[in-house]
Amino acid sequence: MANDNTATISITVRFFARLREQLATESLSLSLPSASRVSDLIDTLAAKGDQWSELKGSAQVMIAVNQTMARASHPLVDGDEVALFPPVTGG
Amino acid sequence: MANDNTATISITVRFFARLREQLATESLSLSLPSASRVSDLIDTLAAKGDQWSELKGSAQVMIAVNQTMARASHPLVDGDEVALFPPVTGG
Amino acid sequence: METAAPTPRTDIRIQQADFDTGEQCRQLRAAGQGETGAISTFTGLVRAHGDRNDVRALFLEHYPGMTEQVIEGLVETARQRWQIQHVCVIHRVGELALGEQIVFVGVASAHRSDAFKACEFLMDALKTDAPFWKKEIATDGSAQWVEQKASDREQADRWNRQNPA
Amino acid sequence: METAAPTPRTDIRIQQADFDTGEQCRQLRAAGQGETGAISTFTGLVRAHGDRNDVRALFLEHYPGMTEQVIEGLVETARQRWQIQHVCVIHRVGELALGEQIVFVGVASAHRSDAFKACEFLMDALKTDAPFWKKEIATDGSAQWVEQKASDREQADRWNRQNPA
Repeated sequence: MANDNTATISITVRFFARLREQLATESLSLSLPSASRVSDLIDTLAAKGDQWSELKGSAQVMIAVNQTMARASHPLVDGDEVALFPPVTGG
Repeated sequence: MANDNTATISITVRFFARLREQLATESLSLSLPSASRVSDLIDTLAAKGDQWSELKGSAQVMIAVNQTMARASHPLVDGDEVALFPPVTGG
Repeated sequence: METAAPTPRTDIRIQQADFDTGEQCRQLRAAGQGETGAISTFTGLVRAHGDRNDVRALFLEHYPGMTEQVIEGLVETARQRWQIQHVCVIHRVGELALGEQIVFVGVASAHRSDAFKACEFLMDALKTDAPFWKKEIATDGSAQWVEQKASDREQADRWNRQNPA
Repeated sequence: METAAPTPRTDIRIQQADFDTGEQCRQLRAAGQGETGAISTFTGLVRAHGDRNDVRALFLEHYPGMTEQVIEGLVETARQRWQIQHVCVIHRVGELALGEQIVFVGVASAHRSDAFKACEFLMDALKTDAPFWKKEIATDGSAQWVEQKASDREQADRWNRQNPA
């Protein structure tokens, strides 16, 4: 199936802080079409409805891909870890 | 003798750091005509000759009167404590 | 004129346990081997006034793995901008009561200006770049996630507008 | 929104004895009573490179009485410019070996920016305004009074050109 348009990639998604609590989810696994971007992943999650829909288009949702800050346009590959969380407030 | 033009004032002079070492003097007492200024005190000391003459007109001599930084034009009164020292280098 | 400073070490710790600022200072100092002239430290404490005025504790969450990576990157940036030697960053997580220590940044340098600037830069950057989140627990037991402050962003952005001097 | 901070205390000590930075931090923190969010400290150490590159010790002289008065004035100035709480300034005198602690400035505040600025201001001002003089003792036993640096004057003058923000 590699290099096939119909191939899928498996992504781990993690949630932190307020998002983790609102979604009542610490992490989940998701299959997406290959060549998906973070924005596609967020669309897929938002389609679950209820609180999930708030993930979409919110300036309050920060993105990290493999533990590095990323934009919604960031392309995903199989095995990526995507984290979604509110703006940080440490220190 | 108070308020008399011929009255004198007694001044304690203290030296610190490089000045104390160069002049081999930690402190001394000096009688000056009343209405003297710090500059008069320095002139009197400088008249002692040798190293003392270097006190005069040196940007490297800082002045404190009664433990507060002062200028050479500062007027002196009986009992004042004048300190002469190099620019400070603490911290 | 200056000989090489000792090999710089970076000590980054994310932990629930409290820390001893005196011990951190001793380590920063001992490592200096006569080349360190200045140690600047910052300690952040839980205070009663946050988004609410009756905070009795904080709960701190972080993103293990990413946190350490981000802080290493921030220290690397500081090393490129200032002449600094040993650096220590400790950030606590979990529940912390009023008055407890939250975060410690210690920077050793030959000169005080570099130590001060690097320490303040690291604190400002920690506030906006490191994946930590604070929840305030009030005296009535209610809890609420802290919102990021615009002032913290501005404070951190200052460093991008400044020359590295 | 902010309630009154605890009555600010200023602790100024000129001494030959060493000091414990951890103990100073504990005192600054304990005094905060939940109102202190930030403690900025600076520690100055004897380093090998001064006017000479083979310094093995410093001898520090001061002007007893005037020193304390000047430092109190500097702390007062800092209190007028920034919102700070407890302040501790310790300056050692006498002979201090390589690596030893010379000076400590610790500032507590509700907010980190005030703590950092006041601490750096106090260190800069100590260097140019407080009557301390350093003599460097080299490895060959020769000794020489340190000259005041133009850079220290410029560093201190910065604070006069800045807005109190």
